[in-house]
Amino acid sequence: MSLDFIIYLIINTAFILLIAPLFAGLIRKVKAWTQGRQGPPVLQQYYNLAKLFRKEIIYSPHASWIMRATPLVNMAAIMVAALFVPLVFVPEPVGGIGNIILFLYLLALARFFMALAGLDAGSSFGGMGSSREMSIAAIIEPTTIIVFAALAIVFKSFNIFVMFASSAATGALTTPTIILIGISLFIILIVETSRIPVDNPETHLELTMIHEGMILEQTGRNLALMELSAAVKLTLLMALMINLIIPAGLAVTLTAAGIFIAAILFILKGSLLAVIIGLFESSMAKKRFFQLPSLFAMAFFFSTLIIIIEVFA
Amino acid sequence: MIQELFIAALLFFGAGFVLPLAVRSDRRIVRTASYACTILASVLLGIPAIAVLLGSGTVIFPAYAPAGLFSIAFVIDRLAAFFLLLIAVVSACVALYAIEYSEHLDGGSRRNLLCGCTSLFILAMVLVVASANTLSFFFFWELMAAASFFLVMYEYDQPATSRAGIFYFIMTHLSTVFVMLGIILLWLGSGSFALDHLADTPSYLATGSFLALFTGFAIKSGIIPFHKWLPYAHPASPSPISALMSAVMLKVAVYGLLRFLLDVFSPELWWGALILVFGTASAVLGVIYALKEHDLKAMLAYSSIENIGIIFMGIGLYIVLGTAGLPFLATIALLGALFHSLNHALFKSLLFLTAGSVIHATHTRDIEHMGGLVHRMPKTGALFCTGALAIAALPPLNGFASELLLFIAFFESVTVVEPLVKVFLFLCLALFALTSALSAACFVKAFGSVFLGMPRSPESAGAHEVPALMLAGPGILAAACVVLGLFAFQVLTIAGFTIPVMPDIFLIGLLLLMMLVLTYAVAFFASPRTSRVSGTWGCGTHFQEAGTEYSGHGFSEPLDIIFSPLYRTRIRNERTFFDEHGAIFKSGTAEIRLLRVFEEYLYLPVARQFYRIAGAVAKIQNNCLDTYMLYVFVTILTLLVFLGWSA
Amino acid sequence: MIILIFAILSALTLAGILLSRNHRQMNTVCIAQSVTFALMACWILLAGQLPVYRISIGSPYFFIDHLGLYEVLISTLIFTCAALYARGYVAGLLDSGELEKGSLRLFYIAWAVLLAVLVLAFFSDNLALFWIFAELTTIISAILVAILSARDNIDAAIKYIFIASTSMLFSFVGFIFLFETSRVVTGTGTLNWTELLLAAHAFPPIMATAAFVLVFIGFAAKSGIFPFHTWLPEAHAKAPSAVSAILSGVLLNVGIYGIIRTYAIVNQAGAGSTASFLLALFGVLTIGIAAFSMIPQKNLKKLIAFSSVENMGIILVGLAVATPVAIFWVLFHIMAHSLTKASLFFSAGILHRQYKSPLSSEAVDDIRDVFVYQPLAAWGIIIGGLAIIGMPPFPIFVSKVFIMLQLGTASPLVLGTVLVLLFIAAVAFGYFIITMFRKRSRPGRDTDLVPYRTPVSMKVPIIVLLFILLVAGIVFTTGEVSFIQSIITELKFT
Amino acid sequence: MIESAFVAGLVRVLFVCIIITAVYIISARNLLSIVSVYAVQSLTLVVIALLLYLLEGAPVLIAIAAITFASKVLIIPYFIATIQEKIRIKRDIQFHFLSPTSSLFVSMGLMLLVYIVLERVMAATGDRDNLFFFGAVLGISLMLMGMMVTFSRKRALTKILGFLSMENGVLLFGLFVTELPFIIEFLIVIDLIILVLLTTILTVGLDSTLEDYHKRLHRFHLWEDEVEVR
Repeated sequence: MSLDFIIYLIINTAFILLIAPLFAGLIRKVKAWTQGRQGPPVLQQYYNLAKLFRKEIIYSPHASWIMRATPLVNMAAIMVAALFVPLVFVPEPVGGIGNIILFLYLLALARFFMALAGLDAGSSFGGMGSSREMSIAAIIEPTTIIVFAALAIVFKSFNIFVMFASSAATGALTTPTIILIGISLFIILIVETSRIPVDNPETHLELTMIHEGMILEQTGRNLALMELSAAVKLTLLMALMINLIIPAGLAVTLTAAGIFIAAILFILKGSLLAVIIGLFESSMAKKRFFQLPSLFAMAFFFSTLIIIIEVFA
Repeated sequence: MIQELFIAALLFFGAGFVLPLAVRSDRRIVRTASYACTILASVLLGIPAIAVLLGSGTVIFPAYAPAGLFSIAFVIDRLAAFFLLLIAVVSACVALYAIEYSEHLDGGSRRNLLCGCTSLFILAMVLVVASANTLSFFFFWELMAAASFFLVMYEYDQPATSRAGIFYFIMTHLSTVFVMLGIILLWLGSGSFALDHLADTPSYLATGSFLALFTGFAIKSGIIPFHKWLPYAHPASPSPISALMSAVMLKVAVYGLLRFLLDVFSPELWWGALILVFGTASAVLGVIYALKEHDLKAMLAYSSIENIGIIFMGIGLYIVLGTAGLPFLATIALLGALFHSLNHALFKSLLFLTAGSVIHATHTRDIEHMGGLVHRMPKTGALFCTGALAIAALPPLNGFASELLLFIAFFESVTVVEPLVKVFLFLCLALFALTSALSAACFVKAFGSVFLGMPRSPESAGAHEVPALMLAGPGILAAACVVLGLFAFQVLTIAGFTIPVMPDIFLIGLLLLMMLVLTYAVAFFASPRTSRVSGTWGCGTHFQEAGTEYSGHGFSEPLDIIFSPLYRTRIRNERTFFDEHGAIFKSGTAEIRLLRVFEEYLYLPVARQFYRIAGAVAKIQNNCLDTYMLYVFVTILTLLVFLGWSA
Repeated sequence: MIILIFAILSALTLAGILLSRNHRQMNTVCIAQSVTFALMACWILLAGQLPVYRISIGSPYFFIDHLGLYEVLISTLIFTCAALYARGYVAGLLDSGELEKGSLRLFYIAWAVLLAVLVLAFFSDNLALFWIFAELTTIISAILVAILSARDNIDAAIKYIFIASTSMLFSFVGFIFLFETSRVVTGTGTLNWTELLLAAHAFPPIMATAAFVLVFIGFAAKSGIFPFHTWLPEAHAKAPSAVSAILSGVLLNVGIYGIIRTYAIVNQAGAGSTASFLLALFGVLTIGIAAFSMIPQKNLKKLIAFSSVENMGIILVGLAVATPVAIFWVLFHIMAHSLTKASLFFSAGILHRQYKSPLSSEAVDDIRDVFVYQPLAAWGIIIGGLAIIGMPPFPIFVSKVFIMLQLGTASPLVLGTVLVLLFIAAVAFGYFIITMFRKRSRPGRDTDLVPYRTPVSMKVPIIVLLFILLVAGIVFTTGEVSFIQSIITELKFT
Repeated sequence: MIESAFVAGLVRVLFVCIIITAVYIISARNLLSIVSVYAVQSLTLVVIALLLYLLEGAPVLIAIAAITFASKVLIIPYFIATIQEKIRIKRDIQFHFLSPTSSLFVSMGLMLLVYIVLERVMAATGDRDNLFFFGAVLGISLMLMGMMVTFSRKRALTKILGFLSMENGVLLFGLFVTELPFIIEFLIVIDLIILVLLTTILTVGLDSTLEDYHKRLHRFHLWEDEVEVR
């Protein structure tokens, strides 16, 4: 493990933790604007987290060690997954870090525990959230894997580091397939981060909620960890999209200037994407749960199309 | 040395079989001694297996060839050693568990028979795997079938068991027929029983033999559509037996297929595609059916179908890639299949054993009547959770490691193989991913419904943790799951397979641990360490009951609806009326249940056809002498005509 | 000489039975007879230089070769077991009044004569003599079936006699054909197996075929081949179980023995292919009919009887292949089937005593709590059942596998059919046992059963036979193998 | 010395007689007359044997004629007639599968069939013996006709007569193969007598009326429910 890589670990983790709440706040702000509200400040997420961290934790009498462990495991898994997606600097991959399958399954690990925690307290909302989360995760999985397989075909590798490196080397938007991949990735992003039209991250009491239902019983710093991890996950998937499609500025060598520029550019690109997500969410109505499979089918169709184009072209 | 150890192991298995049958008294000590023999034998078996696996060379045993008629011969090469190791590990743990478990069963001295047959069953499986020719393979294959049949029939007087027994008997015998046909065709092709490579055999014989053997092994390993015996037999048998059957016996069938594919046949592309298709179908349908199941052991049985499907996918992929000229990737696929066999054996036996503990504690198999057990059986809960994590293929446990190998093989292969095959492989890959994600959902449901929340029945509320011996066996298995997961890369390297694209899961594990510690540290220092307990938020209700919890059914409802074309329900109404016109309703019953597609459209119609023919045939025997004499007369006339015609 | 000794022994036995005053004495005499016969057979086996021809035997009509001795060994073993079994079983019949006291002497006389006649049949060198003895076995065993004097038993016995005897008449015509053919070929007609076999290569194939077809009719009826099998399930099911064991384990072999002998001759005459075709056809039909008949069976003894029919089919199919290996395993299968079937009938007899199932043909067995009342019999049925459907380590497994293997060389299509049919038969057997043995009595609704105290003499034969089977399935001595191989050499199947 | 051609002609006439008796056995309804006809048939065989002796001079034929006469003309018909009186059955009017007229046609067909088959079989051998062939055709036809009795008649006694008629067929065939050792013939007859005796006794159980039957059966517990002692 080279020094570069250790520096990468630190930079990447720190950076993503720092900026993650920003994007989440930004999306909210955009949504508020489009709805004609002023909305909370962009930095409101940071305040929330800080406040939650200071609050005491309340556990249900039925809750077990699952409830206590989940925030930690969830956070740890997401943070390890974060190591797989370089935000600003792409080093040489070490020991299989960057493996796309491992990345997916780390997210799955987090989800598994989150779903268990949803069931732990015996609340019907939590159970509903878990149930729906696992269902959606399951049926989006073929699409995800096909998209990643398409990426593997395009980039001749299934290591995210290598993909980023080659996309950074070639610039941007090299092939039309990348656009299609972008669409699919966007759908995956929406689904994985529980956004409209799949889920509504703003509500707590609608019967439609999924992700928020699962973490309904979480309180205090546990809730903070869950919120933070959700934000990190959002940022991760955004980064995946950004660095594949518009990799401009992505540093491939370790220089302070390069990283600084890359960071600034990333924040800009990320903000743009956040705005797009916000607008997209605002323009959509939440879909009924059982209409979702058709949405996923569309995504699956797109990704299969990519494969067919790639294979037969 | 290796030979002696192996033979000693066999002798101890034999002792474990004979002892409880010879000493028929219903005493604990007899059974414990028998299980001790089994454990000792397993340990003794494990040593030669590891030695051969690490490359001490193939061990050949002197054959038993009575009067030169045929020969029963054994040989342990690396493939056999691998499966022997699998059998040894699982058997030892299961026997350890069963020492205590069998004491809590009903049945008096029948329990002696149970432990005796368990030994015999393991012995038969060991010998199947060690067989050096097809004849001894078949011999012990049958012995295995017979022993396992007795084990399934342990609670013979229960209606469910007898149905399971009939299903199991029929399917297992059908498998025998096919295996026998395959072996005979092979013999016709090569003229010998040796497991040697077939050379200059007419291809129709080789193909026929392969198809027969494949069908035979598919039936035995529960590949859809031959799977139906699994969800009947597993719940009906005692848990250690379910564990052995699911974890080991299915693998013996996998071993059979692999042995013939690797050593005897030269597979063609379409063979691989066939295996891949059946494997994929089993994997997807298996897990979908598992989701719907609320009998804990039946759910595990369906999950076995799924995992066997994954293993078959690996084998199919191996052949497809091998025939496409990609030996290295083929090896990865094969390794994935083998590794998954081992892993599935470990975590599935772990799950069956812990499920057995749970069922023992709650006296029900219905997960809707469980709940909240994590407080009452915390250790069992933790073990089950480990198993669930492993089977849901989550890093850093072993289930993930083997599925990762398969994913790698799939991903790598698509960059090189020809277009049509590639699209086919992609579809399989997508379904594979679906399977894996669904199985995670399935085990969230299982663990959640059984262990989390509030108890949904008085039995569940009064459950107690099981004795230490019933934790030891699963404990070892759970440890093995973790170790094999973390050190998958290293284990493969030691075994002589270096796969550069394979991530080092140990490193990931370390990172995870590091992040965990980091998060914990931050949380510990940055926030107040106080917590309090308060009721679950119930949206304003005054009290909270188990009835308001999300049930297992509820949990799988969304997926039920999404996959509703696969779960057909059958509604049956029976109404009676006071009047003739059906206007005044008198009484009636209605029933809605899941359509058992394969049972109702495949198994039962076939059975009914046979029964119909049998009914027609039975008319021959009409108990009337005149008719009988007429048969004789007509036959004689026919024979005379035949004679005149042939002259 | 040897035949004379057998005859004298039989006469002594008869005298013993006539002098005996009670059941135990008669039974002891019969056991003694079977044991002496068995010892005699062993002595011939060990001491005599086989085949023994007329000179040393003392009559031109008798000889002893390997095949005959083989059958006699099997028969005497089963007779010994059955006689021992009858000690307890017949006592039970007497107690319950199913067997009249007055018929008892007749029963044992018939029993003793049957053994004597069987031995004579297997040792006769003359076709016609063999035919006569075979007919006599029919008649005597019919007496044993009818001895219970219930209308159904008489009915079964009459069916048995009619079907077997009328068909056997055709066999006799077939023998006359052989005789005539040999007269034409060699100048002097002969009915001796040995001479016919020597001269057979010169027989016109069509005459040999004609003779074979006619002979086959009779012996097929004797051994329960479809469509002559109809008497078999009824007679076997209704006979006292000790007799059923003999019917199934010994008497069916008489028919097969005749078929094998004739087939050997026909094979020499160069008409083997037509005969093979017939054998295969009837074999497959027999297996099929038996297998399907087993599915709806509700009566244990009838089921076992149908299983006998099925095994006769397997033997025919194996014979049809006619390679030395196939013949070897057919001969082995004959032994394996006899022993297994005898043990099954013994166990079924215990259950019959326990549950008093009516003997009528539509009877449904009312077996309940079997493991509580009769564990040994239940396990006897289960293990015997496993043995009969060909599970290792029992001998039928090996013979079945090798017969199927040889069948594969002849015709893979027939092989596939036979495998499917065997599967059905095995499933029917398993289905029956599972559904019957799982029943428990419901307190209050079922009448309480009186446990039948099974005498030791009924248990020992089952255990002994199962033990022999277990050994026979695993241990194959060179002596045994060379013995069977010399049968094949003598029959000139090369 | 009688001329051999005349004897052969006579034998042929007797063959026709045998066929006629066989046909009568198939179609007659009166049991007693069937028994008598059977005796006549056997007697015809005896005569044929004697004629053949005149033709061929084999002493074994006389012996055969003697035992046939004793057993089949005297003992067996007498025995059956006695039994039949005991069980008080005089007529057998029920037919199975075949009516009397159709059975006549079937018998004709059978003879034709047997003739054609044997003709073909023996034609292949080339050196067929005329008399042997003739005996075979007649014998087998007689057997088949006897067999028709066994399945088309309801009473077991009639069936026994059918069986005996079959046996006569075998004997008829055997007469032409004079080399058969006499001891064999003798044993066959003994065998036959035992068979007939046994079957007849057993038949009593079946053919007797219900009352007789109950007398025999009420001793057995097996049938207790149905058989109350009257």
